[in-house]
This record gives sequence, C-alpha cells and structure tokens, in this order.
Amino acid sequence: MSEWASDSVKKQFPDFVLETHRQHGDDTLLVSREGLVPILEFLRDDPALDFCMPLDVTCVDRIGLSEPPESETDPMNPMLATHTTPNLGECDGPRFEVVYHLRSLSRGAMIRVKVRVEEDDAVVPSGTAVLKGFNWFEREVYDMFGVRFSGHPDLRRMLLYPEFEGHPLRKDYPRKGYQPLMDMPNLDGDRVPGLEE
Amino acid sequence: MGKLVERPEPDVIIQSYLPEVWNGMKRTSRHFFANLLMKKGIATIQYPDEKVTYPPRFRGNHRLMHREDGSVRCVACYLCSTACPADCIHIVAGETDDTDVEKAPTVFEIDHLRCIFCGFCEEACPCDAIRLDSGEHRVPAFCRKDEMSGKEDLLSRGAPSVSKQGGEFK
Amino acid sequence: MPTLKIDGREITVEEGTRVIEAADALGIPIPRFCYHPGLPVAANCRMCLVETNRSPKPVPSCYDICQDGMEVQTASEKVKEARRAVLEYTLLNHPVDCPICDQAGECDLQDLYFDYDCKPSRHAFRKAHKPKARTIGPRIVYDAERCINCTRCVRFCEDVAGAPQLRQVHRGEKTYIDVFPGTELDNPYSLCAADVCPVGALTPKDFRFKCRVWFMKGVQSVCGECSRGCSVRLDTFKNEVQRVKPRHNPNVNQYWACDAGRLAYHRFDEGRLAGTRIRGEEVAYFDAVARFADAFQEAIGGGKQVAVVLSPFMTCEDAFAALTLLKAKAPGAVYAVGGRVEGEADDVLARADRNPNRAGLDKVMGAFGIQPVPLDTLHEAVHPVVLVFGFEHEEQNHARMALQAAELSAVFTSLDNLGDVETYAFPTVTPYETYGTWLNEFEVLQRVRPALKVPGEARQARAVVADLAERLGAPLDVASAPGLFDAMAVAVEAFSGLKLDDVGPFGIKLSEKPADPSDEPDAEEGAESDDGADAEDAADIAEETAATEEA
Amino acid sequence: MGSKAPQKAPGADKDLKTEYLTINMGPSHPAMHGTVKIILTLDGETVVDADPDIGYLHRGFEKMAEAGTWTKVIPYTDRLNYVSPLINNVGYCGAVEKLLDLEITERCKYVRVFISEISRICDHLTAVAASALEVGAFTPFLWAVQAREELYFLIEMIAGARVTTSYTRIGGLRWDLPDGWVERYEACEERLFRMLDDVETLLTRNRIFIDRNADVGVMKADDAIGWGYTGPCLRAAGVDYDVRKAVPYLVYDRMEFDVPVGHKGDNFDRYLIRLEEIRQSVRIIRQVIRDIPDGPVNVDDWRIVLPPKDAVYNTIEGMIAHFENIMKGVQVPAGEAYYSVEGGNGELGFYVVSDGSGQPYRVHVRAPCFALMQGLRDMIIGGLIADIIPTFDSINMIGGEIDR
Amino acid sequence: MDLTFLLLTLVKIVLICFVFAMIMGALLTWVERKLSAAVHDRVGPNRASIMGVTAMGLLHPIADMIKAFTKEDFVPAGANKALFALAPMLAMVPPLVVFAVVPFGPGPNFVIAPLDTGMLFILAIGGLGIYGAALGGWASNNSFALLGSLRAAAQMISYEVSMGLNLVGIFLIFGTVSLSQIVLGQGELLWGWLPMWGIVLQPVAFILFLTASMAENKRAPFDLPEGESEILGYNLEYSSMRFALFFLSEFVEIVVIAAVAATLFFGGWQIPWVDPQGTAGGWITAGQVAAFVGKVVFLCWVQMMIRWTLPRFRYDQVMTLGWKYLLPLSLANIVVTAIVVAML
Repeated sequence: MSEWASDSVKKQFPDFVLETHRQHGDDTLLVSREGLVPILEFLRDDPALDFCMPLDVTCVDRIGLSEPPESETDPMNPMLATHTTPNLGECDGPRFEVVYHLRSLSRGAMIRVKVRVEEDDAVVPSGTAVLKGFNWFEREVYDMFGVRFSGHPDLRRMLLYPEFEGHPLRKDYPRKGYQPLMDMPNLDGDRVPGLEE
Repeated sequence: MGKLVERPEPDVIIQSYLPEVWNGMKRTSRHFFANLLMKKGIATIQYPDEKVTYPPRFRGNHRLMHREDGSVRCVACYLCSTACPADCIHIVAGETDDTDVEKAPTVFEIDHLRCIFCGFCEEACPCDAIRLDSGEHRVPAFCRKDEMSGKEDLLSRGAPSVSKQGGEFK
Repeated sequence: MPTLKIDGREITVEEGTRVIEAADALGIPIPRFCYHPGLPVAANCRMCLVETNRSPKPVPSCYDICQDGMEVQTASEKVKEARRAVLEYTLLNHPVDCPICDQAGECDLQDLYFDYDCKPSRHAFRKAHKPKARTIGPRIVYDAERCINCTRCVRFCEDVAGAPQLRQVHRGEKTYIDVFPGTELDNPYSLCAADVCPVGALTPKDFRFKCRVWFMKGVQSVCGECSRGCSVRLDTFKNEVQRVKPRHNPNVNQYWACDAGRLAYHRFDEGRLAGTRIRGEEVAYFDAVARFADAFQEAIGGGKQVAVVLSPFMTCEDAFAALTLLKAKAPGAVYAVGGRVEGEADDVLARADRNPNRAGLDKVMGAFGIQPVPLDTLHEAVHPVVLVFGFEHEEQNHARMALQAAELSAVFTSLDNLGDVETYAFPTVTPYETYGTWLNEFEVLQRVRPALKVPGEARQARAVVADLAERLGAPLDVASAPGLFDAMAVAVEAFSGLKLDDVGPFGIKLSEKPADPSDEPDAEEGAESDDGADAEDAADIAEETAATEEA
Repeated sequence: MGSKAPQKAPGADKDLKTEYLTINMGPSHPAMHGTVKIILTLDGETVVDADPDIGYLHRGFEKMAEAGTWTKVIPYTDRLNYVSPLINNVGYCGAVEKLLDLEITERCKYVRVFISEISRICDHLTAVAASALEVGAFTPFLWAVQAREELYFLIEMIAGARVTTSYTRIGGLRWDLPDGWVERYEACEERLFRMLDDVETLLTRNRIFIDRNADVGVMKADDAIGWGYTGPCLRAAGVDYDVRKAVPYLVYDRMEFDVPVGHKGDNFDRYLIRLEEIRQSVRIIRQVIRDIPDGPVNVDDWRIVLPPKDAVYNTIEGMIAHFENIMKGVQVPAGEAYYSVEGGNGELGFYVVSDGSGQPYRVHVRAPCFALMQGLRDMIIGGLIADIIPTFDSINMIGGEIDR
Repeated sequence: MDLTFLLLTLVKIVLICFVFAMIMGALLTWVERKLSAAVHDRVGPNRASIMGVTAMGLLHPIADMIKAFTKEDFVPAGANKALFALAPMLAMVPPLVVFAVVPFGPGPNFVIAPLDTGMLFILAIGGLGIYGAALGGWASNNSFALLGSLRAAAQMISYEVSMGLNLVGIFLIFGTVSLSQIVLGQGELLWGWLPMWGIVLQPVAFILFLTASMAENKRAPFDLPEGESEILGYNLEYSSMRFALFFLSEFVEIVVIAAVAATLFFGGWQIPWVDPQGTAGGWITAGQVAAFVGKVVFLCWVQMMIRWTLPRFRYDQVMTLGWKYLLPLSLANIVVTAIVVAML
C-alpha cells in the first residue's frame, strides 16, 4: 500500500476528520457525524480509493471503556481491579461509537470509519444512501444499541422481536435474566428476575 | 486472476433430458446393485450394535482420575469451573487429614445439560484429575436429575493417573 | 524537600521519603513483597530493586531514601533481570501448592512471577521441606513451605497489633515463622497478619477452602462492629458474605481491622425475621402496613403517648426517614436509642461504643430537636404505642419490657431477637444489604453499600417507613437513599452542603467537608437522578448476585 | 435454452384480477435451515414481495463474549458457522493475536491453513448437497454428506469433536496434528473425489437441475458488491475477490491456487464455483502437506498460551503461569482490530475491542451470510415460489452465523 | 349373471385389488425405503422386530400401519370437515378400480372385468384421481396446501392429455382398446423373432407414457404438488390413516402404472416365444402370470430409481414439458404411427 487512505480523506475533509490511527495496520478514521456521508461517498467514488464494498457496521458502547477511578482499586488487593464490573459511570467523550468497515476491491485494503454520538442524541446519518449493503448492519446496530440512523429506509428491529424492550448490547443491559412478554413464573412461583428489577 | 468456471453448454444432449437421465440411472443403479448384492460400501453404522471407536482425542464423558491409593486426585482448586465457559462444574471443597494435600472436593458435580464438552476443564486442570477421554459419548437421560454427574459417578469411570502431583522435585 | 526523577518524571517529596513511596505517589508500579506502607521497612525480599544514579548496583527502593537530584530507573533491563533473578530464587523452594492454596488469585508471588519472570524452572533438585498446615492460632493456619520470609506478619504483630507473638526460627533455607513455644497467635488483630502475607503462608481459618478469591465480588462498605467504622471490603459469592477484609482508609483505620469485626458477618446468617407478622401470625406485607397504619392513626388520634426506640445501626437516611414521618404524625413522641452495650476499647482500633452510627443518629435527632431518654428508663413510664427500629439491641430487655407494656407496638428489624412481644413485625435488612451513610465517632461520614441481595420479604427500613407514611397520609418526598441524603443535607446542619458523591472511598471528615456549594443543582432534578442511581445500584446487585449464582 | 422459462406463473396475467396471498415461509419449514422466516407476498406462485426475517437463532454471542475471558469465546465461535467451525476458530484467534501483535509459529500457520481448507470443503459440500436436496434430489445430498462425513472424522481425529471443535487457542492450537493425519487425509481425499464424481454425474449436466438453477436468483456484480456480498456468491457474479488472495493471511501468500469466478451470478454459477473451490482447497492442502515444517505449534510465551502439562505438574513456575492464565485470561492490550478470513460463505471478520483487561470489551462478528441475506430479497422477487428454495440455499445461509 | 360369476368376480376383486394391489403397495413402501437406502449406501429400515425377527425390515410396513391407525386423527381448524375426510378416499379408490380391467394372465379368468373398452376405462377412472389431491389441499384451510392442490390439479389435467394420446399409437397398431386383445396382439413375433411388444413398436410412446403417468402420479421428478422443500404439499395437514391413504394411494398408483405399462408395452402376461394365445394350461399359465408380476415389479423398480435419481421440476417447467414437449411429441407419434400403419 503506497499511501494510507485515511491521509487522502483527511486532506479532502480536514474539518470532518477528528482523528486517525493505524493500530495494528487497520486504517482508521474518526469523523464527525456531519462528515460521515460525504466521507463514505468520497471513499466510494474516488477512483484511487475505490472503497465500494460495505463490510460491516457495528457499534461500541464506550461507557465502560474509561478507567475505573484510581481510588476504587485497593493497592493491597490487585485482584480486585480485574474482577470488578465495568465502570458504568461517565465515559470520556460520547457514549456510542458507530464503526463502519469498508473494503476496497482494487486495493484489497480495509478502512474503518468511526462516528461518536451521545446517548441522548444517538442518531447517525445512514450510510445506506451511499452503499445499500449497510442496510441490515445498521438495523442490527439499532436493534442492539438503540442508535438510530436518519434516512435509513427500513429501520426496524433485526434480530429481536418488535416487543423487545431495551438494547441488549449496551453495557448497562443486564447480562442475565429474562425478558418475558408475559408473566412467566419460575419453578418456585416467583417472578423471574429480569429487567424490572 | 480469477479462473472462469466451466459451465456446461446447453447442447442437444443436455436439452433432450434422456441421456443424462440414463447416466444418472446408471450411477444410482451401480450403487444400488453394489450395495444390494455385494453389501459393500454401506456407510452407516448400526449404532447400538456397532459402535465407532472414537479417536483418542475425542471429548466424551468426564471422568475423575485416582491416585495410587484410589483416592480422588482432584484437590478442588476450582480451575476447571473457572475455565468452564458454560459454568457447569459445581465443587465444594473440604479438608482432608492428609497434611500433604489438605484439600479435596466433597462435592463435584457436572451438569451435563450445561456442559458443552469443550475440554477446557481438562486443559485447565493442574492435577490431571479431570479428563474427557473416556471414549464414551454422553447418553441422554429421562430426567434432569440424571444429567448431573456426581463425584462417585465420575470416579467410577476414572483410572489411576501416573503423573506426579505436587511436583517431581517435591 | 528533595526533588528526584523516577523514570523521567519529576517529583518533589518530603524529606525522608522512601523511593518506593515516591514511585507509588506517581503511580509507577514497583513490585514488592516485604514492603508494606503500614509497616516498618525490612528490605529483605529484594523485589523492589531499582537502578539509581547514586549506586552502581540496583538498590531496594523501599529502603533507599529520596535524595535531591536522584534519577531512578524502575523498568530498565538491568532492574528487570534483577527482579527476575530474585523471583527465581524466591520460587526455588516454593511448593507446587497453588491448587490447594487459598491465596491463589490474590497472591503477589503469582502476579509478580507472571509479570516479571514467566520463565520455566531451572531447578531440578529436591525442595526444602518445612511444616505444613500448622494451626498457630485460633484463627490462623500457617504453611511454612509457602512462606517467603518477608516478615511482614512479624512486623505487624510487633508494631501494629502490639503483640509480638511471631518470630523467625532457624537459618538459611530452613527459616520459617513460628510462635513462641506454648503461645498462640491470638491477638485481636491476628487476621490482619494473614492479610499482610503476600503469599499463602498465613491463611485465615474462617476462610479456609471456602471460596476462590477470583469468584468473589468485592463491595466497599463499612464495618459495624464499633464506632470506629473501619473501611472494609465485603467479599461475596453466591449471595453470601465469604469474608471481610479491611480496606485502606487513612481517615479511619489505615490498613487494619479487628478480628471481631471481620467475623461479625456470621451473626447475621441466622435468626433473620422471615416474614411480616402480626402477633406472631405471618401476613402479607401490605396488609400489615395498612392495619398498622390504621391502628397507629387511631392511637395517636386518641392522644396516646408514642415511644420510639432508634438504633445506632440504622443508616442516617433510615433514621431521617423515620423521624420525618414521626415528627409529622406524632410530634410528642418519646425517643430512646438502643444498640449494643459498651465493650472494651483498645489502643489500636476498637472503640468502646459497639455501635457504628451513634454519632450520625445524634446529628439527625438533633436536627429534629429530639432529646432521647435513656433506654433503661423507657419502660418506667407506660407508653401505649412503641416503635422499635434497628436490628441489634443487646439491651433487649429494656426494649422488650417497653414493648410488652404497649398496646400497639411495631418492630422494624432484621433479626428476630426480641421475642414475640410485639404486635407488628416488619422485616428489614442487615447492614450488608443496605445503602446509606454512617457517621463514626470521629465524625467521618462513610457510605455503606449493599453486598447481598435482600432476602425474601425483607425491605429497607426507609421503604417500610415510606409505605407507612403513604398510608398515614403524610407521604415522604423521597424514599431512596440518595434522595434522603440530599434532604438530610438541607435539614441536618452537620451535613449541610454535602452531596453523596462527595463521600469517596475514604469517607469524608465533617470537619473537612467542602464549603457550601453555590452551584447546587435543582433539588428536584437532583433527587430524580439520584433515584435512578439507587435503582441502578439495586439492579447492579441483582445482576452481580445472579452472575455469581451462575458460577 | 429451455431455461428461458417465464418468470411469471402461467395465468398470472396482469389483466386478470388476482388477489395477493401472504404466507410465512418458515421459521418452521423444511427448507428454511437455521430457522428463518420469509414473509412472502404471492401473486399465484410469483413472488411479489419478500421480507426475510432473521433472529430465531439469536443467542447473544456478542453479549456472552463480553462475560468471560478471551479464551472462553472460542467455544462460542464453533457455533457461529457450525458447518465450518474451524475457520471461525482460526478467525477469532487471529483477531486476538492481531490485537496482541503476536506472531504465531510457522507450523501453526500451516496447520491453520490445513484446517481452514478442510472446513471449507465441508462447508461447500454441505452447500452443494443442500442445493441438490432443495430441488428434490435426495441421493446426491446423502452422497455429498457421506464425503463430508469422512472429513468430519478427520476433524474429530484432530480436534476431538466433529463440530464443536474449539481447536485453536490464542497463540497456537489445542494440540499439534495427530500422528497419521496425512494418511487419514489421503484416504478422505480419495473418497471425497469418488463421491464428488457421483454427485456431479447426477447434477451438473442434468437438465432438470440446470433449469432449476440457471438464470435463477441472479445477482449481478455491481449489486453483489453493493450488498456486501463476499465469498462464492460474489465470485459467482464474476468478481475476483477472495480474502485469501486480496489480504493474504497465515501462509496463503505462499500457496498456489486459483480463485474461480462465475459467468452471470446465478444459482448454477454458485454451485459450480463451490465445486471448483473444493478442488482448489484440495490443491492447497496438498501444498500444506508438502511444505509443513516441524516445530512447535504454540508460541513460547506462558503469558499467552498455557504451559505444557509437564511443567504444570512439576514446577511451581509452570503452575503459577497456568493459574494466572486461567484465572485472569490472556491480558490483551487496549485497542481495536479487525481481522478477516475467507470463511465458507465469504469474508468472516472479527472486530475485537479490548479495554486492556482479561475480558473482551467487544467482539463483533462480520458474518458473511448476514450480507448475503439482505440481498436475498432482490434475488427472489419476481421469481416463483419454487425458486426461493434453491436461491436461498445457494447463498448457504447458516443460522448460527447470521443470528449470532 | 349367475352366482358363480358373482362369487368368482368377488374372489378376483379381493385377490387382485386387495391382496395384489394393496400388498404390492404396502410392500413398495418397504421397497422404496430399502431401495433408496441401497442407493444412498445406507442399510435402510431393519429395526422393527417381533420376537427378534426383523425379516430385513419387512415388518416396518406393518408397524407403519399400526402407527397410522393409532395416531390422532387431526382436523385443522377451519377445514371443511366433510371434504377433508372424503379426499383421501377419493385418492385411494381410483387406482384400485383401474385394476378391474388389467389382465393378469391369459383368458377371462385373470381379469376382473374383461371390458372391451378397457383402456378408455383406465383413462376415465384415472382422471378421477385429481379430486383427492385437489379437494384435500383445498379443504385443509392452509395456504401451502392450497398451492399444492392447485399445482396438483393443473399438473394432472395437463398430463392426462398426453398420457391418453400416447396410447393412441398402440390402439392404431393393434386395432383395439381392449387390454386383453392388446396383450394377445403382443404375443406375435415380428420378423419371426422379435416379440411384437409395445415398447418395440412404440418406444417413443412408452417413454412419453411413462413420463406422463409419473407426472399423473405426482412422483419425483414431478412431485411439485408435494414439493416438500417448497410448499410441503397438499397433504400437509393430514395425519394418521388419512395421510396413510394418500401415501398408499401413491404406491398403488405406481403398481397401476407398472401394470398398465406392462400390459401395453411389455406384452402383459406374455412370455416371448411361449404360447402367445394363452391357451395352454397349468404351469405355463402360472409362469405367464408370474411373468406379468415380474414385469410389473421391474417397472415399479424403474419408477423408483427415477425418483431417487432426478431432481424436481419447477412448476412452469412441468407445464412447459407437458404442453410444449410431450403433447407435440405424442401427436407426432400418432401421426407417424398412423402413416406407418396405413402404409402397411
């Protein structure tokens, strides 16, 4: 690879690109929400780049990514730090990070485009207008994280049923428990612990 | 670069159905008569009567290994239940009179309804106590209770293990 | 005030500071076995070697005093090699005991080996044998083979517990720790000797083979054994407290806690009040609330005298909720404070007052203008209505006598130890299940956090109070712990200006509380979000318990 | 060619007033493997609209992966594409190794190529077999499955289980290849080709089969790329894209093999491509057998792989490393990585995020079938209800992978 | 019509319809399974046993029957109960009735009803088979079943035509529509050595007839009305004995097709070069009956092998095949035959 794609994108859209990195050889762009669609379009249309294949869309809930506060770890008990649940407090920067992966057929290269959005304004412009193949991937992200995609043609739940409450891949969604549509008594006759607790 | 696959041309032979039907019939008939008359080539195994011998690495029913004196090698270190992705191993540790190895399980249960036979417990065991190499696969049971394998059950499949416990240079 | 550089980072420290302390202050990790911030320095493990510009050889950073212009390398190749060699040597005679060792998982030897050595053994000889699994005290088991002779425990007993009961015996590879003949390691802080042990040589008997440390969840809470209120960590698994460990808190207990407090959790295992009762009959909770509220309303309507026994085990929030209601409905009530009888104080940690929140209760009562009468005088006058809060009253007789004499009485307790003398009994939670604040004798406010799921019918005392208040027509504005704390911060002068978030892991000294904040958020909004936090916390607990049950 | 069959049912003339029929095909339907539902709107037998509805096999893989250590995810990956579990193992471990910046041993790379190709053959055999079954030809199905069975026995010999293999580990493999694997493989190969020949005799030139598949479910190259198609379905459209060639991983850059591409992207092309890929896989495997070096399969770092059992039983050093490894898991530095391999159905990518602890922070699977399924609607609309089945099958949707 | 005749007819009905056809049908279920097993390199059913005797799985048809009789007879909600119950019977009866005119051996004693218009009778009765499938699917109140029954109706009507036309060549050659006469005619030798079997004289007609009749029978590769991987078939709501009737009728139809084909194209009970008039008694007659049964068995086998060899057609392809290929070919066959017959 003679030149990193992220460099040419940065040259083209200096305002939209917030950050780039190449961790482990993965070309990565962190862009602002407004810049997502133009950048995806540029990546697709620029003949030198030719990122015309939608690989993947996913999301990362960054709420637990921030380090737990220093004082919470006990200097004499190092194990405690590794076995605490992720810190569900504040995270630095916006909570959700929607990650687009694209592949260039002619270059064989992969590029990652990330957008960060706040929880209370979790809306990302849909990439489906640029590459229709993002359709289901974005639906899945909506389903699992509750991030909405403006301009998506068919934003419904993907893997879960329409009556499902909550977005299970969020870090604050409990890992265990049931979400019944009706009262489902367990063997002891108690209500199964679930979301309502 | 890519190699274009060879796609059969729709020539008269193909279009007229019959030659290929005939070829196909020949091939199926060959199997039919070979199997009917010579009983060769039967690929299936009559399960309860015949059984395949599993390769040595086959991960089947768990077993607990013995020491030379017949006691259980397990020292209830809980590494297996830590490594278990299905959380199917339930251990309660207890003390023994032996001052060398003071710890032994009083309860050692495997919930086969949860177990996925991944072999992580075997890999995690630091005492060569639990193994999945019994060569038997799990047989289903009629009630949930029967799917729990207790210590006695697991030991009954066990065998003495020769590897040193507590170190060669002890 | 020497200024030195550690790994290129500059720091100015007090005169006489050890290098390791300076590194700790910078957050630079230095491995250690024998060094403990609460103990005198011995410098015998050699694990904390660092390279300095003052010495051609690596020096133990726990012993070296910071000097001006010192340059310290903590991660150079030389240092790493030195540490690796030390570890290899330390492990020479270590038995292959991890599977049966309770320390596995929080063992410094394990962690440091993994971080600094992680090489196969080169040792091909017989290991030295020493006594194994010896009971050297009523609460401690000692395994000499695992011991690395760091002498932390020896120094602890001598310098902190003030009971020099341990010593090293023999020489060379045969060295191990022992008690003097005919004596035992039985000082009231002996469990801390096991805590300071970096390996699994000293292990507490109470925790022996009970649970693996990596399964447990640590919850930072406060010990309720005496009015010192030591910071502790409650290690739980499968919704049971498995052990209690002291937590570093420079404001309260440094690094230690007494054995009695650490074993106190056994007291709450049995004798729980199982269900809501009316005269010994189990009834549904909301029925009981309704019936009691009606009876109470009628009684105070009839002008009957109300007596209330509060407990210094109640959190400030519970007490505040209860008093808010009682002040509104029964302004003329008589108050007494129960709790456990005085014990002996010692000069390490233990205080004579065996109750954790007497100071907080006083502050809250003070805010309502209440002057409590002594509990033993309460039964001298007959009070037709008696309410008893709290779960532990060693002076039960007085409370029971007051209850027996009453026409209408109610207890809000977790332990069923008052006998069947009351008319109404509402099960509440133990300090391991509640959420709130305690103020200790030295006016350090600390947060109590729930480690366990609330069992069965039991409820938070404030929740019962809130239900009663609803029924009595004087509903509380807020019933969650953070909400009550905010209300308390307004009503109780000592807490004014405090926010629950200010109460960090070390608690907060009331004398050092922040100045009255001008940017206090809108009260309602704050309460709302805090409610959420409470619910979130409850969900956390539920989830944690579920997860541990799964394991 | 007789396959210029009308894409409309006889009688579905637009002049006739017809009423649309809505039916649920699935989730419990013999052809909807892996429990999928397609809500069909039919005009007679012509498909007017289709809405594939997935999620019936959703197990929360990505949520479960966040619960344990990095190693504990490996058994879950077996259940993604359960027809070629070894490729999933390889892909996942490769992703974590990328995050660790870890170079695995030479022999391990060859073994991983070997098991990947074995799995690919299994996957393609299943797809070919099922595409015969779906058009009513039961015999080739069983013959192909019989050939697959041979390979399963080989996998069982290598990994200890046929489907739930969990064979790779971060930094290496559970075991080295067993003794006698070359001989066993050669026996499998001979049987495989015999069975393939039988299958082909019944299908490849059979007009009924050609008519059912040719020009059915056409996905043109542009559309295929736009929908994110990869693997045989993309190559059938004539696009020469194979992760093994485009972004060579392991030792694929040293292997000689062709990437077959199709003519027009219909079901028949997909069938032919799978057959050809089986042959190419065999070619790769032969090169592996020729070139595989001796040596260890695991990296020499006890922080990542478990120490050998001998060291664990006998030395405290091995025991400690073993304990730390299992208690805390592999400590993966914070960061993110995307690693993709050529799975049976296309590009199988793993996007992993670590927060620096022993637990995965996020594991996301880029399942090839997921992209394939979203294009299914375009492929079946306008066709007949009977075309859905071979089309649906030729994309070889695997429920475990798509629903995760 | 005297009593002896009546009794004899009854005996013949019982023997042929119930003993021969039904047992053949039941046996064919076993054969189908064993045969497919052999083709697939399997063993096939062999586990049903009485006191340890498994008889190569021959007890399985019995076990199946017991199962079919004892299972719950389920009628889906919203189904037309009367038609739902009637459909399986309608499917079962016509193939049995067809046996009335099939000569099993020489002379009138080996046929139930020696009709002069036997072939027309077969076509007439065979056409009734549609009702079972069509009604069954429609009465089930299920979209898939409805699609199945529509396919069945369309397909059977389409193939009825070419099936009938294929036989015209035979009629032209032998100058009769009586099956017995046709069989007798096939006993002759062509050029002194070649039996004048229908397949020799009318090879095209035979292939077309077999194709069309298999399509009539809705068997693979024409099993679209069932199409178990697509629409699951008109009988998808049926269970227990009702389903068994549909199932069995298919196998009886195989026998019927085999019997008719054997009669028309394989010389019926004729053994080549042996007593073409069927006047010899004793062993020869027995051998001729056996020859007929043997031919039937062979043709059954052929049908089954086709089923396990070929994939299924698509609906429109079946229609194309029926109307655009079979029908013109049949017509051409008639024309050619007519010309040849007229010229000779």
